Amino acid sequence: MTKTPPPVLELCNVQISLPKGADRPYALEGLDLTIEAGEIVCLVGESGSGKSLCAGAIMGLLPEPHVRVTGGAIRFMGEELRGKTDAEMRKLRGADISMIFQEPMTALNPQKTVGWQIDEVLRLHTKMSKAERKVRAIEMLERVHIPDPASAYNAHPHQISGGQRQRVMIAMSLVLSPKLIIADEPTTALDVTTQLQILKLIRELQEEEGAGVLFITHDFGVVAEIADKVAVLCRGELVESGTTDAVLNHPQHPYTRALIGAVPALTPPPIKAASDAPVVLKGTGLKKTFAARGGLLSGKRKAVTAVKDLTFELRQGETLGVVGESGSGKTTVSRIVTRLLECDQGSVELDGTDLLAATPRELRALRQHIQMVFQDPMASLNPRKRVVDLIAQGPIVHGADPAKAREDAKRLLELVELSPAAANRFPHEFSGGQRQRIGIARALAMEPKVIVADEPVSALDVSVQAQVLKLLADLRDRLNLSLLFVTHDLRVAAQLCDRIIVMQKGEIVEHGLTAEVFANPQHPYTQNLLSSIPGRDWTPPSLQTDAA
Amino acid sequence: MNWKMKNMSLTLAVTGALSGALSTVGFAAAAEEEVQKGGTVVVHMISEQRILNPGLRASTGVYNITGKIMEPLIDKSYDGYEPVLATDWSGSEDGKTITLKLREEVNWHDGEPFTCDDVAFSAMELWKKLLNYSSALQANLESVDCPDPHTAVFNYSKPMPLELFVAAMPDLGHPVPKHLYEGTDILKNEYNTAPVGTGPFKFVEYQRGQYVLAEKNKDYWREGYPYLDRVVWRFIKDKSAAAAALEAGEVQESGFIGVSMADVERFSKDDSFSVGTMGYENNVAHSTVEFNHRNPILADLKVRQAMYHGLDIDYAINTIMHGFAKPGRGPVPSAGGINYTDDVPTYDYDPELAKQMLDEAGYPVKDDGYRFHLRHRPAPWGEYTQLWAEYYAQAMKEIGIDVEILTNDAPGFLNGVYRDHDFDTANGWHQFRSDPAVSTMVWLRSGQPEGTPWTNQFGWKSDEIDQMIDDAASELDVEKRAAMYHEIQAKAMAELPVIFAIEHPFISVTSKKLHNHHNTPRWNSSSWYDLWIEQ
Amino acid sequence: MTLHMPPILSYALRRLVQAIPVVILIMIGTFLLLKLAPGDTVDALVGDMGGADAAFIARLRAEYGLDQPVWVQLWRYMVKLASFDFGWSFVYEQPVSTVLMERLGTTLMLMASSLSIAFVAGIVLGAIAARRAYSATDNLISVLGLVFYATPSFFLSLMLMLVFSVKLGWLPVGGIKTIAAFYTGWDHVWDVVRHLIMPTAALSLIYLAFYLRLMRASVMEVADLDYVRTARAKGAREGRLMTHHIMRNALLPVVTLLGLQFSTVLGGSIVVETIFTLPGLGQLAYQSVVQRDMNTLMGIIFLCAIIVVVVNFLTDLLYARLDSRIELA
Amino acid sequence: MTLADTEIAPPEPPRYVMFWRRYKRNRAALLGLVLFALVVLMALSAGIIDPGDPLRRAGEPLTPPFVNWETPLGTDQLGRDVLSGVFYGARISLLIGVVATLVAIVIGVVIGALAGYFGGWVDDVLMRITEAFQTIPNFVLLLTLVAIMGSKIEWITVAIGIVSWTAPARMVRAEFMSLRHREFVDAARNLGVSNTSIIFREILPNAMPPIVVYASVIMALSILMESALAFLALGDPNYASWGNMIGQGRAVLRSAPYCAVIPGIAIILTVLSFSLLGEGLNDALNPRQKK
Repeated sequence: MTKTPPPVLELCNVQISLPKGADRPYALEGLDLTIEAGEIVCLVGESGSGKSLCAGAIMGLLPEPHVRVTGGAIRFMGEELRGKTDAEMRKLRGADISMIFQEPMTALNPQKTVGWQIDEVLRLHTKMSKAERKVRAIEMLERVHIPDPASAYNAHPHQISGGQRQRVMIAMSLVLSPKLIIADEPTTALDVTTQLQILKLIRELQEEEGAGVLFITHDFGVVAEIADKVAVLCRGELVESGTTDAVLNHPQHPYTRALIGAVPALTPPPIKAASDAPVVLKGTGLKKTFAARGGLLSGKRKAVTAVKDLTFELRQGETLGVVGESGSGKTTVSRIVTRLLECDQGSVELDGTDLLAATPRELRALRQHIQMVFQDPMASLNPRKRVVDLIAQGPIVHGADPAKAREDAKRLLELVELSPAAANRFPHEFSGGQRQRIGIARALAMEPKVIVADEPVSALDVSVQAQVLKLLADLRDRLNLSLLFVTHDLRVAAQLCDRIIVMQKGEIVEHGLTAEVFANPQHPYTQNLLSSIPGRDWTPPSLQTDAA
Repeated sequence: MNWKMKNMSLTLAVTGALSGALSTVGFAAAAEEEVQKGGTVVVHMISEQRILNPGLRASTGVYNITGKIMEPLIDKSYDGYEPVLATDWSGSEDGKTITLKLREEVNWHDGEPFTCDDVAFSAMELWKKLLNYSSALQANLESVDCPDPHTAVFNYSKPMPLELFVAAMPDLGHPVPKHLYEGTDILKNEYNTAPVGTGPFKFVEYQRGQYVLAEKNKDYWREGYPYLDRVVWRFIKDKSAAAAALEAGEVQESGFIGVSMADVERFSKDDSFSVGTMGYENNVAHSTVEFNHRNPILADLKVRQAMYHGLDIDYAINTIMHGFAKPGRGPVPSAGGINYTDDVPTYDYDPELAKQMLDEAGYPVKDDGYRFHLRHRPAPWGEYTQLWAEYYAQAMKEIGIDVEILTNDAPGFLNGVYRDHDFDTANGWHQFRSDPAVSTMVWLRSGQPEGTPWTNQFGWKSDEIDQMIDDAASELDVEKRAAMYHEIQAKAMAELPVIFAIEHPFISVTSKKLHNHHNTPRWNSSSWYDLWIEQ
Repeated sequence: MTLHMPPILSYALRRLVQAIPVVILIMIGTFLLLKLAPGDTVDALVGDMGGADAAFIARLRAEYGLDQPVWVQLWRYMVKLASFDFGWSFVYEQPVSTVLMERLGTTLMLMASSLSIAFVAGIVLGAIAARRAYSATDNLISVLGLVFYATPSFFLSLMLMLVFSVKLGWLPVGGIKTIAAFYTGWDHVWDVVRHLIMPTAALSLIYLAFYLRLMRASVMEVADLDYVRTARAKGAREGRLMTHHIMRNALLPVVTLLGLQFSTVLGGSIVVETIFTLPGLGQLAYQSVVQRDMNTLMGIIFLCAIIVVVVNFLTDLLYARLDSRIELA
Repeated sequence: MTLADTEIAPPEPPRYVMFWRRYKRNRAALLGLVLFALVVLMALSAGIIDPGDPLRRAGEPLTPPFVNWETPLGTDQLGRDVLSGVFYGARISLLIGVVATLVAIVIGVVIGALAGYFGGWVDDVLMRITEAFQTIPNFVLLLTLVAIMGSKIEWITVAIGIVSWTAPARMVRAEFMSLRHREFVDAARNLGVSNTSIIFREILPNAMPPIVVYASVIMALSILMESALAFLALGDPNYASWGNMIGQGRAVLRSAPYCAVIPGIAIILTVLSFSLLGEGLNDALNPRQKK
């Protein structure tokens, strides 16, 4: 009856059940999705939306029997995949359906060479000879633009860069020209410049092969960059789908609207008049080198410079952004100015007192004036302590009456918009954003002059991210805080920072008012950085959302 | 059949054997059978004596091995003393000279002839200077003359009873080849661990921790002997493993209670083995309770007597020694021959009497339920020694004395008891060496240097007994000497410096394939020239 | 270290230099510790002989230098040790080096065989248990392994001996070879193997559980890693996942344990060696303690230290072989 | 539908409930718990089962089991009641297990924590000491310690602890080395918390789960070591311990095997229970992040 060729992938009313005791009975419910050949379909959702399980269901790689497909149809090239035996599925996997994972470091076997791992796909699915396979693998490495494919063939994953590893992953999944490629957050772990290259590569190869791509992501910037069609998942339910333009620019469903509304626009805040407020934090000539461990047998240690000759000023009530990619030294900066890391050279003056020259006793006293909000909301809260104790700890250490400190802690919870009723819970009972609020409350409990925030929202979902950023901005304005804000995300920096410092390889390449830098980047690196922001040409529509 | 009855009859049998009916128990002579030549006998050794020179180390563990390789001047048989390298011996009237005739045409294993020079060298350089127990015995030896190659004359500054000299010779009279020792550091001489002797077997190799191997000496002076091709001594420290080796047929003989007493009893009912106490008449031991008389409570004779009354010796013999023992009667065991008497005070098991005596002595039961507390050190040799200690502690608890057992390894025990005197009571076993003067009287004689094991370190002193011991040591008349020892024995039982609780022989388990075994009173230490094995 | 040498040599040298202070610490510690124990080797010797008189005891003590102050004895020992002179064993009346060398072979054979059997069997069973985690098979393997582990080694040894030597008569009771059989060539090898079967079994059954548990945990952890999922997504079957992807990574922590295990096994072999009358270092060490044979014990500890250093070095190399992330240069 | 992040999830059940849920998933661990409870029960009820001295003569020596109901499991060579020995032995074994483990853990935690937290030369020195202890075969060290102080039960227990601390020290060190770079430690330092508080109040509670699991291993090993000492006749004879019972029972292993086999089974089951308990604790305390 069908005249047109069947779609590459057709999901009809797919239902995936979760084990008892999970937060909901079904991971996915009634999912319908179609991918035609040559089409990139983005499946968008926040963590826990069930988007990765969808990939698992197609591949037949769900952690059965706890999680399994309990309803609907999964048709690949018109053929029902449910009910296929394991052996039949194995034939499809890697050959006709392939997958690209998020974390290229862990997704590749650290003990095998790149070549071996690509070779394995060929060995499993073809009868090619060893020599043929090698030719094929090197050819594929060339296609993903890896420099010197022959030597990369013999390299171990740890010997090549993160971007190249993802290229290897892509080479591996495309080596047999699959009809369907499932890419599960393939660029999330990459720096922004690399991300763009990989996105372009996926696009390019997909067009050459004419394969269908199921692209799973949480990032609307990426969606804007790559998708033909978009499907939005919320807690296992498909809330909206359509063409990229329709969904991104005219979202209908409140959830989609909220999500898109939460994406920070790339327009920097209006230029404040050059502040003449007093300088609260001043770093001068900071330098830090690490002794990197050498090989096991050589034992030689190479010195790696993380920060060289860094100087900056932070004024009262101002937010200074420190922006850079991984390895730029931006995190080291946050550790140096709080003296969590001993610096080799330079000084950090906090209200005129050199923090780096302080004796341990003086340092303890000084610490209450400079507090930190950490990146990982799980790791930065001691999992064995109740929330109230976490927040009250600082004041108690600095001599506050414990009972009063705990009372204050509850008030601070309110300040960060959490219910004081939860004061006696443990951190793991909170969501990521809530934990980050607790982290902020903890910093605020000390009534500090300066807060150093190290990537405080990078681990959060986009909607949560917006709320936390908003909270930070509110508090900053209300309490007249000075903020040193370290981030890799230029959108976030644009939204919050008055001035930014752009760092590359431990050095400041550019600094200035955020708006000026964004509008008119001087340094090539900054230019490259800005032009790599995914979805930079898309301006999220200004939407009224019912979220905070 | 009732378990206890069985044991009692066993006790009676053994006791009978000890008191003189020597040939009835254990090993029936197999004279009628055709002797088979050749074969290897593997002997179990529970402890490893790493020095294989009986002229340097007086120890049954050494004799067990070297007895086959190196011979003494005189050995002991059931008929008395048997000439080996010495063919005849006599003493002078004044007791200061002893003359030995030496066997002729005897060669060392390396081919050199055995002469009086060897005896003189050994006596002056080893027996007098280096050999334990012997150096005390030979303290008065001034010189050994060699009027001809086969006559040796021992000159003493004080009288030396010939009986004592002869009695000591089987253990303390092993000559070494002078030509291999003269001019060397005797203690580090390589032949100390690779002995060269005149015996029926030649040393082949010593694998430490494993075995010693000796092979037939074809030029042995006893024509036609030995029967065996080889003897192997295998060191197996674990008694259960030793029992298993016996059962598996890997070992043919285990002496000196080399398996646990329970296994001894088990083997005694096994048709493939003969079990018995023959061949140890020279090596009987006492299981003891030793007192530290420095403790004022224990210095009270009444307390010691009460404690003796609190010990059920028969029960201990049946349970711990499985009947292979008899109650002790003082320092000289029943195997001590003429020097032994059983006409001594004894202490029956009577806990009520014991309690009463302790009350009378001024030690009533206190609030904690005990009269007084004692710290007890058990010797770490033999599982039955440990059991005896535990039995003793329980028995004392029953009469209201709390005994805490302090377990140590051997040096810790010896040090704690014999050097530091850090104990209230101790127990162990103490071996009798053929004559009371050799190593038994040092238990009673005061004035022993500190740190000398198995001597009177108990803080006990009786001038009367000291005098009697000294007199007996130099008494030349056999009868008079015996009477003196009887008196000492009675006195020791009356005053109880030590409780000689149980007299137990050593016990061998022997495969019935062996013949002509346990036919001398120190058989394990003897030369085994006539031992043979069924092939 | 500016010398140009192969990295493996310079690494070895570096490890050696690091080990020296540890070894010195161990030697001095052991010496002083044993000196704290009551009594000395003369006491032990006299006890073994069944007694001796006072003069004999004093002479022996002077002869062995035991009448000197402890510090003098320690100094003399360390000076000698610096030139690898282990001194004289007063108990064995042989140079300590001779005593040690006689025992080393047996110990190495016993350890190599039992550790390798425990290792291999532990790995295989651990992998099987992990792949069927929480199933009946897993429970059976785990509990059975733990039962062996929970059995006191002497108990296990005695039971083995009872069954295989006494009841069945298949294996010799103890020792390292049949005495006076004078086997040569392959007969000799077979003879030694027969003697080693039971002690090896006793030791390896106990250590098997160690490796089994570790391997099980390790495999379960590695099996959850992303790259295993990648391999599965490539269409590899479960068996291939185990052999080609999981095994090697799961082995890493197990290999680390192997290096740390040597000394423990030497201590654990004391009882087994005692029961099976194996002339090994474990038994020798025990005897040296209870006989206060200072020089021999010190020699053993020194040897142990050397072996531990060497084994750790080899483990590192093996680790480097297994883990391509560790660079060899 | 709201995206508000401030809504708090319903409270989780208390920790012990979560713990128990994870623990009971492992059926073998449940068996371990039952066995362990049995041993504890034996230890507690020893005085009720037999109020007297377990070392006293209770009947005819070497009465086999199930013959005389005064001594249901028979008697040993000295007529001591095997049943009451097994019950009182549970006390000694548990005591040795618990105290020796505590000693080992305390030493291990202090050394491992200092080395792992401070690193540098402190780590170097402490690790050299640890290596030294690890190089000496621990049973040889134990024998030496017992040779020094004699075989008193208190000392044996402490000595077992002393020879067992190296593994927990290494574990604690490894945990500390990974935890000290965690952000919550930085957070505490940033609050001005002292090193001592960071070590013992911040890091240690988080480092404990693997140590608690390993504690079950030490407990098991302690009991085995005590029994090995008793086998070498270096146990403390003033107490009924399973090791002592086997040590003496093996002399009659062939004629009255129950003397050694009954306490032997007691040891096997107890050590097994500790090990299984450890597996369960591992599942409950270190839940693997299942996706």
